[in-house]
Amino acid sequence: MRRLPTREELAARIAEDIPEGAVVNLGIGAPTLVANFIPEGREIIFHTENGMLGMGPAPSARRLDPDLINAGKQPVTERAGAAYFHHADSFAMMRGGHLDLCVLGAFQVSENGDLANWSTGQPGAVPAVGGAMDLAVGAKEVYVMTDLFARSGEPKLVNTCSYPLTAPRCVKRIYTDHAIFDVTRHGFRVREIFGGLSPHDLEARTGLKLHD
Amino acid sequence: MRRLPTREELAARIAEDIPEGAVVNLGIGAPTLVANFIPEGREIIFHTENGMLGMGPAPSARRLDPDLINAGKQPVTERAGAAYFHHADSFAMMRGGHLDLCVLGAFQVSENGDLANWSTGQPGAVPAVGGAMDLAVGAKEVYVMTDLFARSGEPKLVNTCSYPLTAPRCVKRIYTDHAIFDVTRHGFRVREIFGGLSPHDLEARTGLKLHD
Amino acid sequence: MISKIRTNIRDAVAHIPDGATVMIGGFGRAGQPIELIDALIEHGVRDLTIVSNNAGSGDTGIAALLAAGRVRKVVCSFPRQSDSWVFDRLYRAGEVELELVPQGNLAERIRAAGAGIGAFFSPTGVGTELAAGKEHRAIGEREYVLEYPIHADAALISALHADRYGNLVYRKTGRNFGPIMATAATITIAQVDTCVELGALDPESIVTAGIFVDHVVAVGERSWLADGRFVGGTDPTGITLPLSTKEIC
Amino acid sequence: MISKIRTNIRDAVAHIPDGATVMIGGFGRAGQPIELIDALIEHGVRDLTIVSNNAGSGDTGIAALLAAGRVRKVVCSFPRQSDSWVFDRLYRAGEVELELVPQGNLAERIRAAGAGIGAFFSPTGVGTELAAGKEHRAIGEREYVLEYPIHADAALISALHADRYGNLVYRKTGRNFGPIMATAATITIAQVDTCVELGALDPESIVTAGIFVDHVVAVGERSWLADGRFVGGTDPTGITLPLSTKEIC
Repeated sequence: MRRLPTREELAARIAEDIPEGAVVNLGIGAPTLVANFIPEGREIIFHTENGMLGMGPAPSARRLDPDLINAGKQPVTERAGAAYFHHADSFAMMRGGHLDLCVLGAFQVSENGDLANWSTGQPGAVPAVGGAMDLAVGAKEVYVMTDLFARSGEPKLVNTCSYPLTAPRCVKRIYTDHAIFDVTRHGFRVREIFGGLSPHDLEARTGLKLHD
Repeated sequence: MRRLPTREELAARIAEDIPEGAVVNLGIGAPTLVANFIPEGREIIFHTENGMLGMGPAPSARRLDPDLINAGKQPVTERAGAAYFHHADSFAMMRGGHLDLCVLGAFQVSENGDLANWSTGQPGAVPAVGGAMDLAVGAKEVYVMTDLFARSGEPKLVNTCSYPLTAPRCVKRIYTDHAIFDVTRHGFRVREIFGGLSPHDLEARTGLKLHD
Repeated sequence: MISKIRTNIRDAVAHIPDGATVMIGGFGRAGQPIELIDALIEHGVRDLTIVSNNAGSGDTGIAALLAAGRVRKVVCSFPRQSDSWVFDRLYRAGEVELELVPQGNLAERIRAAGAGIGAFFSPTGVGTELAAGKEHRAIGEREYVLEYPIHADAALISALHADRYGNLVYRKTGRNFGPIMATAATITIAQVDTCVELGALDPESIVTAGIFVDHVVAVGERSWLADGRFVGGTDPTGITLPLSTKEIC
Repeated sequence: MISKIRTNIRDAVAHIPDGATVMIGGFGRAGQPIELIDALIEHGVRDLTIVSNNAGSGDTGIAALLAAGRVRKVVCSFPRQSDSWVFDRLYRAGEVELELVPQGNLAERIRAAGAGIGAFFSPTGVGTELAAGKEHRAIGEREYVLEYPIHADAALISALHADRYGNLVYRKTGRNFGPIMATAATITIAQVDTCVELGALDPESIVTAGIFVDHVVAVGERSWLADGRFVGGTDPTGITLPLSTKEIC
């Protein structure tokens, strides 16, 4: 892609990479968009940690069911083949390694795959962790969807996380608005660059050492 | 009772002592008989560890359902209000202290309430434990139903168990064909004697020190 | 005759004492036992420790309990929400204590209490500040942190139907923490839309067996159902949006 | 299109290798996946470790697998039954190893494997020879023994219905170990009476979600059912006793 993708385009790019039959959990926020872009004819089963497999998209405004919500407390729908279960069973699915993939947001990802996405450690902030730590340790593959740069301009891909960790060494791939990165034994590897930058440009702007 | 009770009469005596509303597990063998003698109008809920609450009595010979059995693998029936669950949930009920009462058979019970009912420790025997240890540690009250004397003539109530333990300090009461005993901090206490023996006679025949 | 059905909701919560640990079901508003919480507020107990996934939203339910000054401590995974202003204010003012627990550890610790487990090695939280100071152990190729059960004096939960034995079924994602909290409390109180005859619930489909339930209170069918079927919506701010035709979503 | 439904039962078990640990559902005959076990025997694997509550009865199912000399070790709670002559003979001859596990520890260890728990402190077995040599710990006022998860390469289970996602419902006490074994094995193979259309199973009543199931094989309605209803008896020796009228027990 010559220009930088919109958030929706990035979500569609992630959706393309999810294989038929995968069981997927989408984190709160931007990752939720991925569900809207699953290619026609591909069957993906969505898990929501508040007790459901087979979650469908948001309902129309007049068909909101308060008993049928996702982990972000947004109204969702039920697809054929759905199943409900309680919270311990839901997290047993996650922690027991049964989810194929989760897509999470991030404050920072380090080059060894450490993820920080639950707390910026600011004094006075109300901390909240939810299911982030369970997803990060439990899903077979952890993908991150994020802007490459925070609003402050600081890159979110870093050598070492300065924010409190969600889990160490868990992220496998990062989809950003500038490029897609894999986490390898040697650090970040660029899979794909958007908007015409060179790998060298990316290194300059992020201060990271990138690998092929 | 002037004479010694039959096994059925002893089962009826135990049934009398089970309060309305109790959730009860009956061990394999003689304790199973207790279910046949619940007084008219008293609601007791029977648990079977292979995944059911609300177990009813044996069906007629022509209505055996191979999918509906008790822990002794005998055919049973389903009462209104029954519920099925899997084995981990069933044993969570037991181990989590949710059963009001279980009635178990025994090889030996010691005066501090130790129970031995799963193995005589004989060489060459095929060992089998089933759910006995879980019931013994999990039920709120553990009653034992047994003959007072083994076929060899040895008393089954003892100072210290010589057979391998099922669980230490778990038995609260023992219903035998000669008397009913409570296990107290000071040892066995006689609640009721059948067949006209005196406590002194019982002491002489068992070699135990009995308390009032 | 066994009957756990109580007609007076205040009687159902009357024996919860000051200082009690109370589990409250629900994930956000879904499955939150609003009527039971209201009865608890009216009952007047104080100094409570609340165990729940969230710490209230808007001004009802757990938020109302917090606003009434009855809560000393909250054990939860996700107190911060767009409308958690009551908790946020009390927390910043130092008027309520917070124990933050990863959601999976919260669920598993509650289950462990109900299942008689003494403690368990969890994969979640290892290498994070939420596991700091806790016992760690490598088992196989993985590192775990030791987590202990969470017991409660009482659990307040919300389900769809109950029979007089206390057997419960839930509705959709309103199930969430109800079934495990029911197992972990000394006294479990369930509010349900409606009570049904013994035998009306399919024994294969009962989610919480009556053994875990002490009191049941019927609070009437939720506004977005009619005859037990979804007839359309309530928006998340609580305004009912009736539909002209009955449809299953 | 996702479909876990396999038409050839031998293909379903074909990838289980020699030396595998195989969980087999069932409590006695109830819920024992006889047809899958037969396929496993035909497949010809050897040197298996079997995890199951019992060690076979009569000459079918697990007993047949044992008789065929395919089993190196049995992990179970209750091998001794009135008709467990095959196991008894092999055990006494030293031809099969036995690991005896209290039934609750067996169930919880299987569940732990599926739930990602590293180990847990169990109340069961403390003070007995089955806990000898294991790590003990006092927690609160109680003594516990540390138990580890049991994982398997494959689980063979039996359920009533499945859809193409692998969602399962069971029948009565045939449920037993199926749901937890499905979570603890690398590959889970379920035999069912019949497969149904996606959407035909009530999402509130699915016991095993398809996420835990890899292959489903329909083996036809069990002999004591007709039109999905119990029509009366099979005695435990396997002789069908048809009733003249259809009745629900």
